[in-house]
Amino acid sequence: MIKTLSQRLLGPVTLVLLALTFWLGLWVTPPDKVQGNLARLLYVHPAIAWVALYVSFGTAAIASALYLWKRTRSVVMDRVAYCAMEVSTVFIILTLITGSIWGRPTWGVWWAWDARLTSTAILGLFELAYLALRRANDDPDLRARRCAVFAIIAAINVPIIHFSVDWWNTLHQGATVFTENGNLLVHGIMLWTLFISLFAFTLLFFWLLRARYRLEVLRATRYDVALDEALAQRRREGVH
Amino acid sequence: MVVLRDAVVLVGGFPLLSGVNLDLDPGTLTVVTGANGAGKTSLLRLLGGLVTLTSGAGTVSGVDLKSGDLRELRRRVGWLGHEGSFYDDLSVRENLTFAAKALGRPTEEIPRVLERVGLTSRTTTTAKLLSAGQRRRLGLAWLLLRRPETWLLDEPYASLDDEGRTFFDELIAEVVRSGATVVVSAHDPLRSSSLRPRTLTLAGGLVVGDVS
Amino acid sequence: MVVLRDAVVLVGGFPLLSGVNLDLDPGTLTVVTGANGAGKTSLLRLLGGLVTLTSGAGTVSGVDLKSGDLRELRRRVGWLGHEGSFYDDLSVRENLTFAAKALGRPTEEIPRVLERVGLTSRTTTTAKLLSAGQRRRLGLAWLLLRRPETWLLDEPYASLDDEGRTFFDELIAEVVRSGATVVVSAHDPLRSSSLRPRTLTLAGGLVVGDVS
Amino acid sequence: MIRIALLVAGKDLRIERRSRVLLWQVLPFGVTALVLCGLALGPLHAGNSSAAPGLFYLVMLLVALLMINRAQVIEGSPGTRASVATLGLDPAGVFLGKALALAVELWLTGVVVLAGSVLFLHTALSGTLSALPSVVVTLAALAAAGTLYGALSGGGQGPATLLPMLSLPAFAPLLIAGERSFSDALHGGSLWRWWVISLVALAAYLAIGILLYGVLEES
Amino acid sequence: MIRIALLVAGKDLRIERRSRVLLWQVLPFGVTALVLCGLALGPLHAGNSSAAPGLFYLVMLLVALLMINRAQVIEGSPGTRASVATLGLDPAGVFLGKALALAVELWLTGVVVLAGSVLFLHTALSGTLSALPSVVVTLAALAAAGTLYGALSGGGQGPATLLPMLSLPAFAPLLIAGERSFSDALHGGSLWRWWVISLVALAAYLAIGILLYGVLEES
Ligand code: HEM
Ligand SMILES: Nc1ncnc2c1ncn2[C@@H]1O[C@H](COP(=O)(O)OP(=O)(O)OP(=O)(O)O)[C@@H](O)[C@H]1O
Ligand SMILES: Nc1ncnc2c1ncn2[C@@H]1O[C@H](COP(=O)(O)OP(=O)(O)OP(=O)(O)O)[C@@H](O)[C@H]1O
Ligand SMILES: [Mg+2]
Ligand SMILES: [Mg+2]
Repeated sequence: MIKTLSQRLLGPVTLVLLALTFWLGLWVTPPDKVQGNLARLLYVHPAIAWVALYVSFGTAAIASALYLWKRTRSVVMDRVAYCAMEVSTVFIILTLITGSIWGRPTWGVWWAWDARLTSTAILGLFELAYLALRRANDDPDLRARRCAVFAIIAAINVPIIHFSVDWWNTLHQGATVFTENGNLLVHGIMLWTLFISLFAFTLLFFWLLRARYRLEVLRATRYDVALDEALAQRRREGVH
Repeated sequence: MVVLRDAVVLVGGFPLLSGVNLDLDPGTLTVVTGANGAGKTSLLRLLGGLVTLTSGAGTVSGVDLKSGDLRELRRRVGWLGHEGSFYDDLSVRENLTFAAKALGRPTEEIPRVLERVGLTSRTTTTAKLLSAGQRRRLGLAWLLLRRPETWLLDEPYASLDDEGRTFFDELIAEVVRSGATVVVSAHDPLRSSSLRPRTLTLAGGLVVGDVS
Repeated sequence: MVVLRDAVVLVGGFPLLSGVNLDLDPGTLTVVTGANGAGKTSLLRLLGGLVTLTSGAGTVSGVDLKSGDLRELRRRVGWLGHEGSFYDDLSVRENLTFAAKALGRPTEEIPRVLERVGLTSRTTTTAKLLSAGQRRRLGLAWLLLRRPETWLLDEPYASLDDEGRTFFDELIAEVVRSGATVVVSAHDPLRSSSLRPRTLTLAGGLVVGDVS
Repeated sequence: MIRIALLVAGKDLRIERRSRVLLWQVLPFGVTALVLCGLALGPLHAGNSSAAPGLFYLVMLLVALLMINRAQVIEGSPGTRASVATLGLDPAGVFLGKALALAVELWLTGVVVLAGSVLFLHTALSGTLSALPSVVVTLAALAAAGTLYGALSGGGQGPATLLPMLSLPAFAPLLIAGERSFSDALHGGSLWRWWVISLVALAAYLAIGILLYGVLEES
Repeated sequence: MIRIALLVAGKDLRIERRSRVLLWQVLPFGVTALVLCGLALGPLHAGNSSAAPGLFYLVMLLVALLMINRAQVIEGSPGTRASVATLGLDPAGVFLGKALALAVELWLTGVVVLAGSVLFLHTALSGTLSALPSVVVTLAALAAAGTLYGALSGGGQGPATLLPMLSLPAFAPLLIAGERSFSDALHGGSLWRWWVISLVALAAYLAIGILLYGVLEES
């Protein structure tokens, strides 16, 4: 009961929160002293990056690890990993795009060989490679295992991306929202908008994941129906 | 020991096996026969853990095909397929030495095994230069070194000469006596009348005939 | 037409054939037999232009093995070996369509050929997924489309089922009647008694027996 | 000859299309290699676009090596080769067909890698566009040469490591000519000087292939 | 585990030694590729040795891709794999053995390519020598990662084009770390900062391989 209700509400709530984010981000919050209206990207880019890195890729990595662990190995884990990875790829690409759009006016270039940018791009390449690996294998069991191992390897990148701004002195913004000593650098309505955007994009991810997962299940059922047909035909082959 | 219940194997959406039931006891020889494409090779591959069971249930040498460890299964069965089953770039002797060392067996057994399969005159030949029949023999030598519990042999007669087939029959008789489960796919009946195998006929991925 | 005089083939310093003399007329069937490693496959490969003659002389289908054009030779013979002899990544029908188009033959023949070799139910299957016997059949279909002057068949019975062997015997009988030279390597005698082949026995790369 | 060429090209492209290797493996590989080359050069060099033409051709060279190898692997086992040999296909036609299929694949990859180079290496778009004719010809020459070298290196039978060794020296002039004419295009210079070299190379490789491919196939 | 590793490494190295692919194909390829990369960059960049570390690792990457592919091809047909699987070799041992064999081959090639780089790209000899420890570790990490990726990409069964696609993103950090520490060595800087990254990567890949290689081999 509660489950179905929350499932039904997921879509509308996501949309409302996204709308709220845009409204707050575009009209309510003030422009920044230094960056002017560009700072409004603060409500889009960090949230998308957060979802790409931690929420969606994290889901994919954890599901992969659970698949590899014998006791929790199941098709569900494999499917979740795959679907989350696909959504994550979209978010990584969006991260790169929003980052580039932000970078052009602030840094003067669309792209720079900065540590965070590069490591993010590399994670994107990992995800593309994951999708390629997915398509290169027919046997579902083998595919699931290979992809799971690959996702684990790719996960090494996440901490590198996160700490890249501290390890290498780079162009990209260091920790802005929470600094190491816990001081907030963003205040008031801006902070609230930022939080809402994080929440909205996180919900968006789960919404997309659920849609994608359903599609996958649907595909599996359709496959099963086709299999029954194939099985009957193969048995007939044996009769005469 | 082999048990299969309604075993279905699907690969790429095609049912290689469409519901096989089987009970094979240790110390028995089973010959699987049937038309081209009936599913003989597929059945052996399933028993050897080389393809996974899609639905149904099964056990081979005590390993469950659904939930068990396929690596463990492969360690218990012996497999001889159409293709070479050794390193093409190593010589006959090096191949067997590698296998013996990996199994922790004394390498002193090797000359005896080579003698037995009739490859003594080819010990230093690189495996890929061997003739079709000699490749078969090398595959058998590798199995002889291991002496698995379950033997899965796909058309072993093919490309073996007369003497090779006689040796093969003797080998199988001996192995079966010692309690192994042997499954052979074949288009020709086995020659040695002393073996008295059970003959299963496959068609369309199903067992359609069973004669003891 | 096949003529060999003291044919010697050395590969990597090893004599695959060590002095073979042979005269085969058009419209005859020859079965080459002998122990594993005797040189049967090597002999067929020589006749098919797949290895070169080291010393001695020979002619196949009017092409001199020493000085002639091996490409021309290969165009005149038909070859069926142990391995697949078609594109693994194309379907059964695509393979035959490619061959027909390359030969400038009408593609309308293809369904008939498929019917004949018994692959009608597998026309759209990718060749690499076929079973061992079906691969043999596809190889035969390819040859049927071409109808070469000289047929070289390495252990054609291997992995063909009963029906396939019967079809094969009929095919060979027909081809021989139409004047082709057919050389078959085999460990089993051919089944059809109507064929009356000449049987050559090889050993150590030499012809040691010749029974008509 | 043309009929056979189209038949062979059709077969190769059909197999490639079916395997989806180009889409899912070669194209991403091209872009990845570009990004990595940028990395290997370090931010200093990659940042300025003067290295872009060289990197582009370097990547295309790698891609070409992969695809040449695949084009030979497609031809299958010795058994398949023996059977196909019995079809008596005109070797000039086979050569043209395989070269054509390879060229089509290289062109497709080239467009994607160029796009990547504009995006990641900040290569000037207008200069890149004006370099296109030269790129097309150079890649075609690479395809013709590659088909020849694929057959030379044992047609996928020998170890795949022989191919790069054989072909790298031969590709060098192509690479240089392509790189220079791309550079010229970027700096608004005249195209045709280096472009002519690519054209001559293409013609030469085509002629050699048409005349001599048969010899290579022979055994 | 160690016993199996040595057995497997011995087998791989014996096959490689016998085929002479390393000596006659990979080594010349490495040097040729180095020279060609120099050409592709144009005299301007290649002349100064600041590009040398990047080029060195680029070439080693290509070499590694070739060798990883070969290491998998050696394992032979599905039939061979099935038979070898019946030996019940400890997968961790197999992983270590194959990685060791690959590392040995990469080290050998690396030395030759470094010599080529000193000769042709005028890289400073002393700097090159002091970079050796970092090179050794980086190449070992490449070998460990490569062995893993070789198995991931279908163990030589799938098309060989999958391997580069899969491994390039993973090799990128290795490449960068190696390049930087080589550069530092050339400029007399401190080695260890980037070296540590290579070491950590090596440890990580060894750990993953030992733990998970079995999962990959399983089917
Ligand atoms: C293509 C270019 C860019 C990429 C790939 C990129 C990538 C990322 C990633 C992956 C994160 C999440 C890091 C983490 O949470 O661990 C992030 C966060 C962030 N990015 Fe970017 N970014 C780009 C450009 C920019 C630009 C131009 C700006 C602003 C000048 C910017 C400002 C931020 C801010 C403020 C955060 C949140 C930082 C925090 O609190 O941790 N980014 N970016
Ligand atoms: N994806 C697929 N689509 C259609 N058919 C397939 C597919 N994969 C396999 N097959 C068919 O499955 C069957 C496999 O049979 P298998 O190899 O087990 O036969 P077999 O009994 O060993 O035959 P043979 O006597 O010829 O060796 C063949 O008929 C083959 O055509
Ligand atoms: N380089 C070599 N060194 C030693 N022996 C070799 C070499 N190359 C081939 N041989 C031997 O040459 C013989 C080749 O024989 P071939 O393949 O013609 O035999 P066959 O009569 O077809 O046998 P089968 O019945 O087993 O198919 C084999 O005995 C093989 O071991
Ligand atoms: Mg079979
Ligand atoms: Mg033979």
